[in-house]
Amino acid sequence: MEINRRNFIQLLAGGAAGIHMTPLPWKLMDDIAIWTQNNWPWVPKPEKGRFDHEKSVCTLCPGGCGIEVRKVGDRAVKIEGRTDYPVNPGGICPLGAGGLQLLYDETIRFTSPMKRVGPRGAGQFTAISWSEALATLAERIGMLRKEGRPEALAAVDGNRRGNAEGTLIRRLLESVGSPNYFRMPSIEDTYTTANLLMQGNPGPMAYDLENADYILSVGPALIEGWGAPGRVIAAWGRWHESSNGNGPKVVQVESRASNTASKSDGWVAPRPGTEAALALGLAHVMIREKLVDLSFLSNYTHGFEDWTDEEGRNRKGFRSMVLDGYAPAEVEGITGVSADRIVAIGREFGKAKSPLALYGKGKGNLNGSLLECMAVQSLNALKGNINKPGGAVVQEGLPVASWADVSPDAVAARGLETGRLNGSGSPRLPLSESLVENLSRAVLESNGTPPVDTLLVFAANPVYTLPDGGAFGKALGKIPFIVSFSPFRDETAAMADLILPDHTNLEKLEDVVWPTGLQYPFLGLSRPVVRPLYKTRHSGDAVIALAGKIGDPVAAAFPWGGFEEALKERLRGLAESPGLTSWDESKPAWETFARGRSVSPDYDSFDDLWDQLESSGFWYRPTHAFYTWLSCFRTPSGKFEFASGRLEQAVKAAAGGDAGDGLRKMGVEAVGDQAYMPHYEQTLSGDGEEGLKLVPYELFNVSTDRLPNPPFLTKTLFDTQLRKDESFVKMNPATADRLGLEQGERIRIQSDAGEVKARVDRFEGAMPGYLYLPMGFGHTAYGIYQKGKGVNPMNLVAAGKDPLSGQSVWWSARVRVSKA
Amino acid sequence: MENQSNASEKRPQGGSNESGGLLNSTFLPPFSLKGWLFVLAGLVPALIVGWVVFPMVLYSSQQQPFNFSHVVHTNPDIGIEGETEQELCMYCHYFREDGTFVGIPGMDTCTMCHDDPEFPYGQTEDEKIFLEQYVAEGKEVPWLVYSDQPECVYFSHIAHVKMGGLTCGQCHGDHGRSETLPVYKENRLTGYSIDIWGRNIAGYSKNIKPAEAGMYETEDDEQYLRTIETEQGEETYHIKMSSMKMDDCAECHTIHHQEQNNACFVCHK
Amino acid sequence: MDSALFPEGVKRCSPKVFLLWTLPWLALLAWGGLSAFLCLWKGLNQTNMSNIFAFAIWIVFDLAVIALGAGAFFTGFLTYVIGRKELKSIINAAVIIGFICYSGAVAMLGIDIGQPIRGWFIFWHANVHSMLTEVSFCISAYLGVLAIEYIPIILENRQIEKVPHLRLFGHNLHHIMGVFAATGTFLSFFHQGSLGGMFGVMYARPFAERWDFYVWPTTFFLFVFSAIAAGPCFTILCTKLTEAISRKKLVPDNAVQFLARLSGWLLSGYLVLKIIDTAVWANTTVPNAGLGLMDFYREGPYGIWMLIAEIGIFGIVPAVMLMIPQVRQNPAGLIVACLMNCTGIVLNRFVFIIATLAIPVMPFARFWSYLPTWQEWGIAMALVGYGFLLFSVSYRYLPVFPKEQELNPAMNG
Amino acid sequence: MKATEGKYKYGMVINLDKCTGCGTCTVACAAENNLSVIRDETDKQRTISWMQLFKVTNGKPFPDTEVSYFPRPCMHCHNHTPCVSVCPPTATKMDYNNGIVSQIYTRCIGCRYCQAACPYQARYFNWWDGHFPKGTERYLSPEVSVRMRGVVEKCSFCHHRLMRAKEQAYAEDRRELEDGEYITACTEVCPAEAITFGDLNDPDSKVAKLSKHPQAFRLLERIGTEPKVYYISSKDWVRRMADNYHPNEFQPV
Repeated sequence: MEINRRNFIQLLAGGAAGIHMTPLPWKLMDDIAIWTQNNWPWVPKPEKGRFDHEKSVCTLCPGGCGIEVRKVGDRAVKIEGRTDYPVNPGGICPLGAGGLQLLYDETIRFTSPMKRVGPRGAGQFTAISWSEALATLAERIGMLRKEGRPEALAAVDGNRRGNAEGTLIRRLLESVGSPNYFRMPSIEDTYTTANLLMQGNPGPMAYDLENADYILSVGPALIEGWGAPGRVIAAWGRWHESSNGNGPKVVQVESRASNTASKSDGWVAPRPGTEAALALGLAHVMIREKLVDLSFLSNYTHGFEDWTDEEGRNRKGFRSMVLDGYAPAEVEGITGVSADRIVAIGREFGKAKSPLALYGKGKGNLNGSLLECMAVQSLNALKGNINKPGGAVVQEGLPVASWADVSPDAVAARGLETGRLNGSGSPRLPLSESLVENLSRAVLESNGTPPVDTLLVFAANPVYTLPDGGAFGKALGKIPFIVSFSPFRDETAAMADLILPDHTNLEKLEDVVWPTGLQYPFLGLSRPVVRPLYKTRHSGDAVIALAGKIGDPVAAAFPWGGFEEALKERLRGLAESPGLTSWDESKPAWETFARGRSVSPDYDSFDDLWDQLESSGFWYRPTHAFYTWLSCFRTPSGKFEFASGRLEQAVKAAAGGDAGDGLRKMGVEAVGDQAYMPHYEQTLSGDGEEGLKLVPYELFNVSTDRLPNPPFLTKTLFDTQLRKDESFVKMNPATADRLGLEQGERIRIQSDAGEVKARVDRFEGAMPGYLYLPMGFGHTAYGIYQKGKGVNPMNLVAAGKDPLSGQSVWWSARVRVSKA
Repeated sequence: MENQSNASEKRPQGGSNESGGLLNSTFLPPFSLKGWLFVLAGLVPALIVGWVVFPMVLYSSQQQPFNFSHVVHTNPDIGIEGETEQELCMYCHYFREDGTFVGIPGMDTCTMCHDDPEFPYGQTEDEKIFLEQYVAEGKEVPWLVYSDQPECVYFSHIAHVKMGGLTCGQCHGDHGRSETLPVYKENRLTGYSIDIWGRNIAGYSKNIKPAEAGMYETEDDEQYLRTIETEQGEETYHIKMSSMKMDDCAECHTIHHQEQNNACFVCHK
Repeated sequence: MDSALFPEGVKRCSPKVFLLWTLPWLALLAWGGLSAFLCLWKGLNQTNMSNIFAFAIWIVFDLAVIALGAGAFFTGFLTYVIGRKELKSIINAAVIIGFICYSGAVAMLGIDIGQPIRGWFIFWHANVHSMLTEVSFCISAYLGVLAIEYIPIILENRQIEKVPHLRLFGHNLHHIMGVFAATGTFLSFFHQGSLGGMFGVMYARPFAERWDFYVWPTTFFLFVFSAIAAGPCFTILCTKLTEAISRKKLVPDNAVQFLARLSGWLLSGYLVLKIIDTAVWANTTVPNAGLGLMDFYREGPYGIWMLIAEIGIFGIVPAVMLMIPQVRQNPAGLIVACLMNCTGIVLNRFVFIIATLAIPVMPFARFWSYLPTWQEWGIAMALVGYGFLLFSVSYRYLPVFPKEQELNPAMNG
Repeated sequence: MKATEGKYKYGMVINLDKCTGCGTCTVACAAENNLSVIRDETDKQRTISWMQLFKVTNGKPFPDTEVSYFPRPCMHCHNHTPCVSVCPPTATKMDYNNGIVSQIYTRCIGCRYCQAACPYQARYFNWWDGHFPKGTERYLSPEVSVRMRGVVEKCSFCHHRLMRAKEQAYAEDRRELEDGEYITACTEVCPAEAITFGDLNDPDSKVAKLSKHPQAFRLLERIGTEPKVYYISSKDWVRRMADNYHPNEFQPV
């Protein structure tokens, strides 16, 4: 049969017709459509599974918010707020919400114990086993003890004052025989010291701000991370429930139009570091206009009026000091706030029923100024708003039990007698527990064998966070052996020789002690919500295991099988104290608190309490004995002291009779009676001529502390804060014009301590003459979302010392600017 | 007829005559027997390719890790309880408290009974595999899921089973009465099971048919009958999904006056 | 060497010279090829487009070339439907230019969308309310029409013509070209309009929004009008450029003059409507949105110069020039007028795309600037290279200008 | 094209007096909805953030400067939804039964016409594939599919949470949801409780009442998109920022 072209076409036509009568073309088309929709093998497909919720407490900041972690199978997929938690009724902060990016990002974590292989700072490590790691360290500590210098073991600890892990670490050093345990600075240092000096009791600062009707917030970033953000911002929301002004009036004192300043009902902008003068100016107005609680002042305070001391000398009182030295006009000169404004605010504060003056510096991750804190607290005292609902409440610490005392052996006892390396607690610096910068200085200034042989770093990243112009990092270079317990690959860990990685917050059992500023005693229990992802170990367990390896007598001081056991023993104290482990959501704790009744505990034994703690996650006592002014002050005079007797004693001890000399040693310039009272002294870092000053500031939506910033938080930033790898420095357009700087221009900022480059953001809300550089950027460690992004203003700040406390002055530093 | 013959008369001129042209000569339908044969020679293989070869090529066959008998497991004698067939299903394929559906139960459900690797309940090879390789090792069984929807699909079982009153079989077929697990067939192009997209490869099966009297009287078929209120009164439909594709869902929603559930986000996520 | 392929009776440069001539265009194509590869492989992050500048240089180029390519459908319409015989001498060139513009634009769109392999979903899941659906349907259909119009020109190649079947096929196609020209006109009319409609319907963007005439915003008609006013001028420009490079006269003056004169009138008509439209818009849409006219002309580089340049300098001026016979008949005058006309239309498309997106609507939204990356320029320039190359090859091997032999008797080779 | 009124109409009220600009809403949204992270998140033109903060200032010199924030989710425009009508492959639609504007990522071809049409800048294109540093794919939620590059996405009012709430209700033998049972992730997380979410059609719902607050307003109201997101502010200068006004036209409340 002959096949011609036509037949061929007929064949094709038949085939084509046939194919269309089959599913082939249609099905193929459909499948291709599906293929184009789903053929993305590199796009992750989240695993399905059973949904679950685990309740816990967030420990990413001292705020201690209740969190509920949503899980799918074993995976945590979302962190949400808890509505059945007294501190934060439902809301959390950006860092808390983005916390899973810290948990799961393997590139920023240590996945097992490590030892250094590369040069220091390069971050090159190799994995080792836990037993090897602990043995190495135990051996080294054993050597130090054998050599008879246990004090060469030092620890820098970022744990909060009084939590179990921190106490364990301190105990380790004590049992080994070293006094050199240092806690990282925080605003609580300032609070407890101010309370010690004025109220005689180093308890936490407890502000009953929910029940106040006028809030003068001197410095704290009230809605940007101060205290327990979940609590403060929730209160803020309630105050603005209706826009008809039912809430208290909030006046923010801050030099920059921060969110808090802008959103408050009033904004007062004194020059940074002059807040004490402003507070005393307000006191002047109140005293002059008799807007003070005279009965409180005369009955329960000491040193308000001029007085006569035991030696019969006439002493100046607070009243005369303020009236003589802090007239509004004078204060205007110091602070830059107009006298009229000072008078107006002073009157408002004086006329309010329960006005509360809060003190703070930003989020409170770093210390404040002791004199400022005292000056602000004296405003509360003037209104008698101390230990009253809506006031500053006098509180003891949490009623936790102490562990049995350590009994040091001879080696340890000798070591413990050596002076602390940072000089804190010495007559020169009697009011500070820990001054990590002085430690750096002691190491850097030493010749020959460095005073620290082995440094342990817990829950802190001092290389990055300390406002010391990089001194700590330099000091690490001289320390022979550094051990980091950080779960993250941070700057300090990069310098370490040995890494004993801790769990991260969601993998860890921890006691959350008394969120900063909360008015009632509170303890949260943070429980692991996921099984540890890697070969990390709870630092508490690691310390106990380490002690065991060092052997007696150190091991004997740690008789527990693990951290949980030690914690339980400590929390037994709570069981003996009245408190609650449940919360009726319809009765906010601050409402209950204001009523002041006693509480009957909802547990009857420790085991009962522990069970409740495990399920509810908190213990608290929302009641208080108010108005106990005759008994609550533990000062030498038994009253609230404007003129601190304890300070006077300390000065005498420091100087051996010459008070002026003692004060000078403590960094106080003032002389005479006012030196013992809240007064204004200039605090500024850096030398040089008067000129531009740098103010490092914190952003709520950037982790400024020891933790890396989760990338989700960068979504909330504006590109006038960080763009590509550059930080922006905010300055007033007038300042920028004076310097000839355009928006976005690159500049070099120099101080005595160092220099950084940044770009200009012209912002009306910046005080003229000041540069505002955000904290939390400029990491040299972690992963691609943190490393090299922006600059760290802490590298510019150094050397300034707060009077009395000796802590750093980081809130204002002299700088020079040039175009880059 | 006349026109056609005219056309065929003109054809030989094609190629030289401009008005006839190439178009006419090539594309006019063939009328000779030989022509038809050639058409058939093209048509028949095409039909075979499209209907037989294509489905074979399109789907790969995969075996489950081991066989599982639903019949054995729905036997009340072994302690699986339930009044109705549905309740028997839901003994293992149950709803959680939050309304989510457990789907293929995990090892925790299996080990409620199969808790001891040493003492099997039955004596089959499959059970041995299960106990030795999975229960003893504490591993989940990597079942191939016939009804696993694409990543972008959201489906609520509780809305359909509890609120919509559908029986399991109406979508999943007679799975619950099977002794053996069917071969899992995966579409090589899309990567999804044949049960989702292509059980009926032609794509034009009627999943929902009005049930005529006497048509569906066997016990087996009853589970697929549903009475639906319509404007004309009550009507009984026979519902048995041959695949679980968007159009099938939409069809059923429409019949059930649930058109609002055809909005995009109801099923897409 | 390749002279056997040349059209009957014309002279062409040597292969060497031709190869040299194509090199820069091949280079542009290579640049574009690399850019396209990067954009398809790595994604549109290779561009500087953003969530603010969702459309950018490619869409400007797309709309511009589609407007300039309108010479094809309009000349076709005049030639085949109206029956202007003198345009037969230029219609081939117009068709090829149209084909280049449309095929280039479609290729560019294929790169411009984020999911090129799903591009066909426009047809598969068409949303009939979307102007872009209409654009896609019409452009693809019209590209098909242009291809059909292009085929007979290819088939007229001296060697191909020797195959009787192909010759016959080409001949047949020629016969029914009127049908395609009419279809093309219809399709073209709609997608030129829809392209304008795309912007006019963005009613939440007061800068682009235009009032409705039936279902179409006025931009629908303005885009059609401006395209047919500019398209012929672009055809003239291409022809004149070919004449200049080949140093030959290729198209009789009457065809060029007819198109030029027509463009002049169309442009004038367009400008009248455009000015009315702008006035109405400025007095209704703009104030209704709480804005004043000048609010649109103060962001970044987008000043009132845009309006003055678009309507005045590159609108009224060329319209007047084209309408004055003395200017039009002066070779330089004609070129300048055509260039200005085309510039005006490109500017119009630029304004509608870039300024619309650049001007924020929310009072607190900030202004962002945009500069294309080399990859974006690469794709855009590839279109230029492709155009030159295809037109050169067509000119070399196909009887693009049927009167070439007649007009250049001395050069017959 | 007036929407056929459905049974439900979910909407949101954001109290700007309460809003502290903290950005937790943005972060919670990102975590809830598997938002991608690109390598340079400071590239604000190309990063994705369904709930975006816009910062406004009153423009006054120091020390009278004030800043405020507009958290901006998708407005879920109820009238002639600008993005829906322009989408060529029908990848975005408004569900008339609840007013939520959906975006189907697997349908989207990435032409970005919707982005051009949206005046609120609420739509985001995936210029990159999401970057997940090793291990971070573990926090992804199975309730929302992860987007591939080249498609547009936007706030969905956490539609999956509606589905979640419904499943919970069904498990409890209820068909109707109570006010507050379905809320978005941003509403839930806001520490100041500045965001209220619910059914605007239910006159007893908190959100419906707040939307009638005398100081309530919407963004670009005069364009006629009828957003389902309301704002409340007691400050005139903030309210004035919400729309374009002719000189002397703005009426303080």
